[in-house]
Formats: sequence, C-alpha cells, structure tokens
Amino acid sequence: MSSRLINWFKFSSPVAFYPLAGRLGAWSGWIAAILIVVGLYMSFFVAPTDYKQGEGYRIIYVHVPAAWMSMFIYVVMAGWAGMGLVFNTRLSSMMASALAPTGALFAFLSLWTGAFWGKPMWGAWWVWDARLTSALILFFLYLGFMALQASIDEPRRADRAGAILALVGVVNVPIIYYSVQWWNTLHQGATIKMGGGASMDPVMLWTMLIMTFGFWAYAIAVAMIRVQAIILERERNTTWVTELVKAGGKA
Amino acid sequence: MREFFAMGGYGLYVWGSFGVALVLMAAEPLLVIHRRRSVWRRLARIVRLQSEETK
Amino acid sequence: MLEVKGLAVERGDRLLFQDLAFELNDGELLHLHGRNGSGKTTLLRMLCGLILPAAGEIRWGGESIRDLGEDFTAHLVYIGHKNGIKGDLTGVENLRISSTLDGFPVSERRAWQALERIGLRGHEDLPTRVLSQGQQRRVALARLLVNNAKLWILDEPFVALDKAAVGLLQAVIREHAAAGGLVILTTHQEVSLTRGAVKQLQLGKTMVAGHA
Amino acid sequence: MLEVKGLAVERGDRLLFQDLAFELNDGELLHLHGRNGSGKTTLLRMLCGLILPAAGEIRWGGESIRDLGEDFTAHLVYIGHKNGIKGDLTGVENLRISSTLDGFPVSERRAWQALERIGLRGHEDLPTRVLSQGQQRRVALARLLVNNAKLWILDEPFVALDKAAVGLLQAVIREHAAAGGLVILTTHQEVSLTRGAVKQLQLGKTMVAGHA
Amino acid sequence: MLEIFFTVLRRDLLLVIRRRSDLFTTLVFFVITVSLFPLGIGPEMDTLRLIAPGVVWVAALLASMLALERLFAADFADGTLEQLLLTPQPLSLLVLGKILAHWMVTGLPLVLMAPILGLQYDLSAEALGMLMLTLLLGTPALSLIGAIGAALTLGLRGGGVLVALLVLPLFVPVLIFGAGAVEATVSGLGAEGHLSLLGAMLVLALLLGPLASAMALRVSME
Amino acid sequence: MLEIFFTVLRRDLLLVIRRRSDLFTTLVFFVITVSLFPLGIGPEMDTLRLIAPGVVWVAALLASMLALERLFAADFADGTLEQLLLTPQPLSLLVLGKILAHWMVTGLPLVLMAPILGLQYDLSAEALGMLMLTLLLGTPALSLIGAIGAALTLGLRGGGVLVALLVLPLFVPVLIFGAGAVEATVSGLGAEGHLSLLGAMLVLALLLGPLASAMALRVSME
Ligand code: HEM
Ligand SMILES: Nc1ncnc2c1ncn2[C@@H]1O[C@H](COP(=O)(O)OP(=O)(O)OP(=O)(O)O)[C@@H](O)[C@H]1O
Ligand SMILES: Nc1ncnc2c1ncn2[C@@H]1O[C@H](COP(=O)(O)OP(=O)(O)OP(=O)(O)O)[C@@H](O)[C@H]1O
Ligand SMILES: [Mg+2]
Ligand SMILES: [Mg+2]
Repeated sequence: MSSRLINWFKFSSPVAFYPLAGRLGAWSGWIAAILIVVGLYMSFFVAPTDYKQGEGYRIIYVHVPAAWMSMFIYVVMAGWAGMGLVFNTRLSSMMASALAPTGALFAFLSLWTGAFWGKPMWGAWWVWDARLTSALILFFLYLGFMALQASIDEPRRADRAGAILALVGVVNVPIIYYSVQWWNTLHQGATIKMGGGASMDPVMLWTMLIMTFGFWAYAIAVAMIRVQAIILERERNTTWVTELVKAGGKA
Repeated sequence: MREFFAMGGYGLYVWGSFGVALVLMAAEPLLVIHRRRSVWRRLARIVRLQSEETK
Repeated sequence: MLEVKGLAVERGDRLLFQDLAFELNDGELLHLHGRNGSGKTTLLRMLCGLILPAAGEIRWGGESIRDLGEDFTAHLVYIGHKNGIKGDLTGVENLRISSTLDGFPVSERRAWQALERIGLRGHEDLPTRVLSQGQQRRVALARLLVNNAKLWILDEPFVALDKAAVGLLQAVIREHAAAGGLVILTTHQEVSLTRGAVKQLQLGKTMVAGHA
Repeated sequence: MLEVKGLAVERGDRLLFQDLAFELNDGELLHLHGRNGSGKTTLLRMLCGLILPAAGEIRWGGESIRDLGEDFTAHLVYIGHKNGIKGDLTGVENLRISSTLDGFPVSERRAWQALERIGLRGHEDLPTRVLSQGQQRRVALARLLVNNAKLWILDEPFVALDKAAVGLLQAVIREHAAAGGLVILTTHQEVSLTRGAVKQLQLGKTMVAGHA
Repeated sequence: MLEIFFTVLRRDLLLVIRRRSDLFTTLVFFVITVSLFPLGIGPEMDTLRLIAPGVVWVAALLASMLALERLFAADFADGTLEQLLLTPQPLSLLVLGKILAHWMVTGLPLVLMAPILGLQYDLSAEALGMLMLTLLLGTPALSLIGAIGAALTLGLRGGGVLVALLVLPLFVPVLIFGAGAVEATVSGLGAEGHLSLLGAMLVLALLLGPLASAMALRVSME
Repeated sequence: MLEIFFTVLRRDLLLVIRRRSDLFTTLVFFVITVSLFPLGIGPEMDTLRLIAPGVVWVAALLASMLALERLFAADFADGTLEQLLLTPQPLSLLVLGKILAHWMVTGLPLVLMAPILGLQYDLSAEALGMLMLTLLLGTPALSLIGAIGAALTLGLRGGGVLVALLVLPLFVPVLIFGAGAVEATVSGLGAEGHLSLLGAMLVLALLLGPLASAMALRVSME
C-alpha cells in the first residue's frame, strides 16, 4: 500500500493512471457538488447586499471564480502540454487535451457573466478594454487549441502542435492578470491580492472562496472523466485496454 | 419570493449569469460521462467481434 | 556508423513494421526492398529525423540522431519522392542555394559543371518548371555531385531517368561508397548496382497480398 | 486508326521535333523512346488534343481530332505524369467519379473489384492522400480496368510500381491490344512488353548529348 | 447529360465535405471582415448603420474574389482538370457544375449569414431582407464572372493579382447596384431599378460565364 | 551564420521577383479593399474621415492574414521545406529569414502605400504619419505571429479557417492599438501609450515567432 503511494512515477503511464483517474474523478465530483451547493446558498442567503451595487453584485460569485479558473486551467494545461512536448510522455498530452474544454467553458462563463454584470454597471455589454480583450483572447486560444487538435488525424502530431500553441498563448495570462494594474481601464482591480490582505467583507470573501474551491473540484472531476475517455480512445489497440474491456472492468 | 427573484431590479442580470453557469456546468459532466460510456461500448463491441472471429 | 534498433512505426491504425534493426558502416550500401506501401519511404524519412519513431532508436556514430540534431543533418543528403527544387529558379540557382544551405557553398562554375555532368547541358539556366520530368529529377540529383556529406538517403532515385542517366547515377553512387560513404536507397527498377556486394533489407513481408 | 503527319513542336526557343509521322492500327502497341527532355510527354499530350501542334495533323479514323472533339475523347484514356486523382477521396470514389465522367459508370462492387485486382486490397476506402507513391499510381491505373475506351495513352505508367504491379499492368496492356485496342506508351524501364512485336518510335536523336 | 452535371456537382461538394473547413473559409473571412470594422472604427451606432450596406457588400465581393483561386487550382495541380478536359462531355456543362458547387460553398453561406451580421450594424428588418435578396442575386453573378478570370489565369505567374485586375472591373457594377439597393431601402426609397439591373447581370453572366470559362480552360491547359 | 540568413532572404526575394506579381498580390488586395469602401459607402467626407483609421488597419490585417498562406505552403508542396529542415542550420534562423522576406514583400508595401490611400479619406498629414508609423511597427508583428499559425496548420485540412482562428485572437490587439493610435492622433490626443504597446508586441513577437514557428514546422512535417 505504502509503496504504491510513494511511487508517483508509476502514474505517468496511462495503464496505472486510468483507475486512479476514475477514483479521483468520483471523489472530486462529490466534493464539487457539496461546495457549489453550499456556495450558492451562501451567495444568495448569507452574503449581505452590497451597499453600492445592490443585489446585482452577487454575480461576483460566479464571475470571479470562473475568471480565475479560466486562467488557472490554461496555465496547468500549457504545463502538461509542454511536458508532453519535451519528455514525449503520452499521458501529459492527454491531460492537456482533457483540460481544454473545461477551461474554455470557464473562459466563456467569465465573459458571459462579465457582460451580464457590465450592462447594469457600465451600461454596456462589452467594451474594448485591456482586460476584456485579453479575456476574449483567452477564450479563442482555448477554441484554437481544440480546433487544431481536432483537425489533425495523427494523435501525436496533434499533441505536439497543440502544445506549441498552448505555450505561445501563455504570454496572454499575465497580461490578463495584470491588465487592470498596467492600464487603468473600466474594469475593477483585483480586490484580493496575492499575498496581501483582502479589502472585503469576510462573509463575501468566504463565499467566493467556497465557490472557487467548488469550481476547482468540478474541473478536476470533469477532466479526470474526460481523460479516461481519451485514454481508452488512444490506447484502444493495446492489450491492457482489451483486457480491461474484456474483464468488464468498471473503473 | 418574487422579491428574491427580482434581485432588487437586477433579476435579468443575476439570473442570466447564474442560470447559464449552472446549465453549462450541469451539461458538461453529462456529456463527458456520455462520451466515456460510448467509447467503452464501442471498444466492448470490437472486443466481442474479435473474440468471435478467433473462435 | 548508422545503427538502428527496435524501430517501430504506426500510420493510421496500421503497424507498418516493428523491431527493425540494422547497422551500416563506412563504404556500405543498403538496398531497401518491399512492395508498394510497405513503408520504405516512411523508414527513410525516419532515418533522416523527419518522423519520430513510435519506438526504437536511430544512432549515428553511437549517439541518438535526436540529440545530435544539426550535427547529424550536416552529414546527410536526402533525396525523396519530391525533388525539392524550386520551379521558378534555374538549375544553377537551385543548386547553389541548396548547397550553401547544406554548408558546402559552390561557385557558379562548379554548379554549371555539375549540371553539365548530369546531362543538362543547354538547360542550366532555364527555370526548372519548364524542364521535363527526368530533367527535373536530374537537377535534384546534381546535389550529389557537389556535396561531400557522408550519408546519402535516396528514395527511388532512378525514377523518370533515362538509361544514360541511370548508368551515370549508378557510377556516382559506387564512387561514393568506394570513398567510404554510406548509401541507403530504394528502387523498384532492376539495376546492376543493387546486385553484388550490397546489404539488403526487406520490409513488410507479412502484408496482405492482393495481386491478380 | 490513328494517323500522324508532319507534326512539329516548339517549346520556348527549341524545336523539339518536326516532320514526325506514324500510323497506328487496331491491336498495335507503340513504344515511344527518347532521352529525358526529348519531347515524349509533349507528344503524348498533343495526341490527346491538349496541346496544339505548331504544324501537322493528327487524325482518328480519318478525321482530324480537333474537328472530332468529344467524339475523339470518348475513345481515349490518358494517364500522365500526374495521377489525376483527388487525395481527399477514397480509391473507390475516385474510380467511380472518373469513370462516370468518362461515360462508363461502374457500380460500387465493380470498383472494389478493380481496386482489389490492382493490388489495393484493404486500402480501397482510405483517402488516397495517405497512400504510398506506388499505391496512388495504382489507383490511377485502375481506370484502365473498368474503361472500354479504344486508345490508351500512357506516360511512364510503370513509374513507382513494384515488380508485381509492373507484371500485372503489362498483362493488362497486352490483353487490351489483343482485343483490338491501341496503346501508346513511354517508359525508361526495361520491360518485356516493349520487346517483341511492338512498333518503336525514337524521338530526339539529334539532341545534344551531355553525359559523363 | 443531367447525370454528368450532377456527378460533377456531387464530386465537388464531396470534396468540400472531406476537407470540412473549406466550407467555412469564405464564410469565416466574410464574418471576420464585417465584424472587425466595429473594432477598428468604434461602436457609434449611427456611423455603423450608415456604412453597413457598403461594408457587407465589399466584404462579400472580397470573399468571392478570394475564393476564386480555389475554383480550378486544386484540380489543375493534381491533374484531374486535364482529365476533365479529356472526358467526352461538353466542357461548359462540367464547368457549370463546378461553378454551382463553388457558389453553394462560397456564396450561399454569405447570403444566409448576412442578416445576422447586419444585426450588429442595427439594420432594420426590411433592409436586412433587401440585403439578402441582393446578395442572392449578386453572389452567383460574381461566381460566374469570376470563373472566367480564374480559368484565364490558371497556372500563370501571380495568378492572384491578375484575377483581381481582370474581374474587378466586372465586379464593381455588381457591388454598386447591390449596395445601392440596400442603401435605397435604408433611406426609404424604392430599390426596383437596382434590383432589375442586378437580375439582368445575373442572366448575362449565366449565359456567358460557363462558355467563356470552358474556352479559357482549354487555352490555359496547353 | 549571417550568410545563411541572407541566403534564405535572397532566395525568397528572388522567387518573388521571378513570379513578379506575387509582389503585388497583397498590395493590390490592400488597395482594393481600402478603395472599395468609398464606392460602397458613398462619398461623404465626414463619414470617411471617421472610419479611415479603422478601414486601413482592418485592410492591412486582412491582407497580412491572407498572405500567410503563401509563407510556407509553396516550399511544403515542392519538397524544399523538407530540405530546409535537413540542412545543418538552426531552423529558427532560416525561418526568420523567410519571415523577413515575407514581410518585405507583403508588409512593407502596405506601409509605403498607406499614406496615399489615407489621402482618399482626407486624413491630416499628422494622422498619415502616425498611420505609417503604426503600420511599420504593426505589420512585422503580424507576420511574426502569423508565421506560427501558418506553420502549425501546414498541410492540414482547411488550413485557411484554422489559421484565421489561431492567429486572429493574437492579431486583434495589434489592430486595436494600431487603429487606436491613429484615432487618438485624429482627435488630437496623445498616442504614446498605444505606440509603446505596439512596440512591446513587436519585441515579444520577434522573440517568440521564429522559435515557435520552427518547432511547429518540425511537428508539421511528420
Ligand atoms: C479573465 C478575465 C477576468 C477577470 C480575472 C476578472 C476579474 C474580476 C474581479 C476580480 C472582479 C471583482 C472586482 C471587485 O472586487 O469588485 C470583477 C468584476 C467585474 N468584471 Fe471581471 N474579470 C474578468 C473578465 C471580465 C469580462 C470579460 C467582463 C465583461 C464582459 C467583466 C466584467 C466585470 C464587471 C462588470 C465587474 C464588476 C465591476 C464593478 O464592480 O464595477 N470581467 N472581475
Ligand atoms: N493515415 C493512414 N491510415 C492508414 N494507412 C496509412 C496512413 N498513412 C499512411 N498509411 C499507409 O502507410 C504506408 C506508407 O507507406 P510508404 O509511403 O512508406 O510506402 P513505400 O514503401 O514507400 O511505398 P512505394 O513503393 O509505393 O513508394 C502505406 O501503405 C499507406 O497506406
Ligand atoms: N519554355 C521553354 N523553354 C525552353 N525549353 C522548353 C520550354 N518548355 C519546355 N521546354 C523543353 O521541352 C522539353 C519537354 O520535354 P518533355 O516533357 O516532353 O520530355 P519527355 O520526353 O517527356 O522527358 P522525360 O523522359 O524526362 O519525361 C524539355 O526538354 C524542356 O526543356
Ligand atoms: Mg515510397
Ligand atoms: Mg515525360
């Protein structure tokens, strides 16, 4: 048991990772469900009304976690993709492909909820300021990554080509993050700064953090299930998959 | 209750955001599970066919 | 010099070959056989480093060609199905540019001589686009005359050539091997070169036969 | 059937040939020789009506092919340096479309059979883009098996084919001639087909020789 | 006869489906061009409404012009065009089939997409209808006229510019009457005159286009 | 090292000279696009002046995007790209040479032509100068970024759309800041902020473009 936990390297092969992914996926699925339900309850019934923006500010509880996740997932995805490119490990590339759609979903949600917030706050659904523009670019980078991989038949070429695109796009992430500081734009600055204290009502802060962790668990759950599907597709000609399927292995 | 849904005049915006977020975040896991299951089924069929062939 | 171990290749769902191994030393010539679609072109491109093998390793002087990178390609000339010449440039221009990039710049005179030797007298300064199939192939092959790379990888070099050119090319290849060079080539044509003291490698014996 | 008189061709500043004349009748095979660049391809394309001669005339059954137009092309299959197949379509699709346009629609089953006969079993429904050089050539040549045009004009049909395919193609050509068809072909390869009772035509004897 | 026409049509559509996204190339170009303008110009609705018909029509013209390159080039490169010339079929019929397939892939999507893009520019329902109608008449004319240019410049050095120079003079009237009809509608005037001229151009193009392209192809293949 | 760079540069320029009109393709497209607008929109100077920076920049972006196709495709088709990969030279250097040649043929002419076209739209001398300057900074960035997309999609089904999808998100900032700088000048505001951003993008593109394209080419040649 203990040797199994220690030997992380072992999990870099799809054979060993497949069952682990199943368990991880299930667990984080439950965690995500619980955290998000709690988070939703708090955002509507516990968190106080904002003195400036009234009830409209509650959008923050999806907008901000979604925006963070969209950036975070991108960095993780690019990391896996880069690892696949350099070390030629199949599993890391599969992880990258598994993360992309979820990242795109969060990027879309940050745009969508941002627009639904912007209309009452700024009076416009959309403006071309630095943060919004770079967030839109992030969304298109996800789409480009997926479209590129989808149009390449040879899986290894798809992995490698996608990795290059993902790595080039990493430049965009710090730009999004710091855009509000570098240019004074319409968009709000970060209320919660890395390392620094928060300038926010603690209940609001906790609600947001709970939602964020819920989204986080959600992303892990979905990515794990997706990576299982990808592993099965890519490794379908190997004996271990055939054996697994023969055994009817529910993993 | 009605007051709650009105969200102090921001109903459209708040529910437009939360609604879309919830719908998409409910749809994605379903789609992914469906994808895994259909891959699994396809492989099971291939394995079955192969074992019949070799028989 | 060139060592291949445990090489395997997948294309689409097909495993073209696996566990392929051979060794080639100075002065040796390897003739790669196999029917259409058996994977000869794929193997040659892999030996050049253009395609990554699914498994196995290719070594040049003991080191993996992936690690060597440009130190390997410096010793290599590859002539494939495609001629790799620009139709808008003349034979001389094509030859001079490609040899400069190969790291062996040649003078204008040298280029004219090489083209004349390969049988393109009077056609050296036409854009290669207007040349006949065989003449275009000759322009591509002229690189062999001005290059002193050690390893030649030739994918059906005799295609489209007339008899005189086939004879000349065989002489050039023999000369190169005699001077200690390594040559790997495929050809479906019967040429005297591939008989005699030549290593042979057959690909894809196990393929489905579909002939009448 | 096919009569050529006083044909001359200029390309660029060069007179490739002039005063060329020959006749070909039912069941005859013409082998066109000549070194690279002597004008074989040019002549064949001219016989198809793709290029207008600078002088001279080409007649089919006594009438000029220019006047006949589509009544001539109906009797003709031309396979040139380029395969004339679409890389994105499968072998079966390519074959069915080209034969429908040629005026001889073939059933799906017939197309599969023809491709199998020419040695593409297991590759019939891959996009031809992924096939090897020789396999692509085979797809093009499969047209000969499903077509009943009388005149076949083949420009280096054996290029890129392996030995089995060369043998098969020779048998197909012999069969066609035996059934009263006309065949004109060029090839630089030594094949048994071009020996024996075959008309020979040599182009460009007068060209400058430039060999080593 | 009809069978041949449909074989060519089906062949070209099949090819597009196989390359999947060829279907979208022209459309994407059109959408991008039309959508970039608000980015470059700024979001004032009044300005945008003013320039909408022009922008959409210019984008459609450019999209059609750029798509021309793909009408014969691929068939030329792989030798299938040569084979088409050697079939015992009337070449202009084959060419008409190719042009129709080409329009269905490059023209029709523009017609269908235009109203959605027009919304960005705040056009009225009536103006949107007129936009679609003019494009429906105009884009086939562009494809038919363009085919002549594409056939003439096949395989020539710098075909791209040459095509542009050859076909633009013939494209511009289509642009002027097309955009004119929409503008007339936007400003509440009748557009019948413009429309009937567009129709006449279409008929003329239908008569001349396939014949002239077929002749041009024979010349270009030498 | 430098000799290799110049060999590639000379080679690509020579090729363009041989095909002569390749030199003009992009330029002609640019000129046509910019000039068609007055035809489609009508001749009111006020409207035109308003939309000028946007139109010119959008046209430049489109022209650059369309030209990308020609960056590697010809070399890929005739097998010379494969040969470039097999030379003992650092691939990113060769790629940089190709990109520079490409920009000199497709980008530089736009920069030089822009002021003349701007005159049509009644722009002030100052605004014209700013237009040239932004294009001079922006178009090389477009070529460098675009090269990555072109290399990644080489030989793929429907490369055209894919390139657009991949590079547009990265092109849009260039467009926004480029057109923004000119607009700021037209309306009498300072353009330094925009310009320094454009400059930063160019530097970043110069660092990343050749490296990433070289890697992408290796992947695409498999
Ligand atoms: C990935 C990029 C984004 C990030 C990281 C992000 C982050 C944030 C954060 C942290 C806040 C809360 C500021 C506060 O403490 O009050 C916020 C507010 C907001 N965001 Fe975003 N956001 C992003 C994208 C967008 C987009 C694309 C839009 C619009 C379409 C948008 C519209 C808004 C609006 C309207 C607010 C409320 C501003 C206010 O309170 O006045 N955001 N965003
Ligand atoms: N995507 C794919 N799907 C299925 N098969 C593929 C795919 N890509 C390549 N192949 C197969 O791989 C083989 C490639 O062979 P290759 O070109 O190396 O052959 P070759 O030995 O050089 O043949 P030739 O003598 O005809 O030149 C072909 O059989 C082809 O059908
Ligand atoms: N524009 C031109 N200027 C000069 N010469 C030209 C021009 N166009 C073609 N030629 C010459 O015409 C000849 C064309 O020959 P063709 O392609 O018919 O030769 P071929 O006999 O088929 O040769 P191969 O055996 O190599 O296929 C070549 O010698 C070529 O150099
Ligand atoms: Mg081969
Ligand atoms: Mg020839």
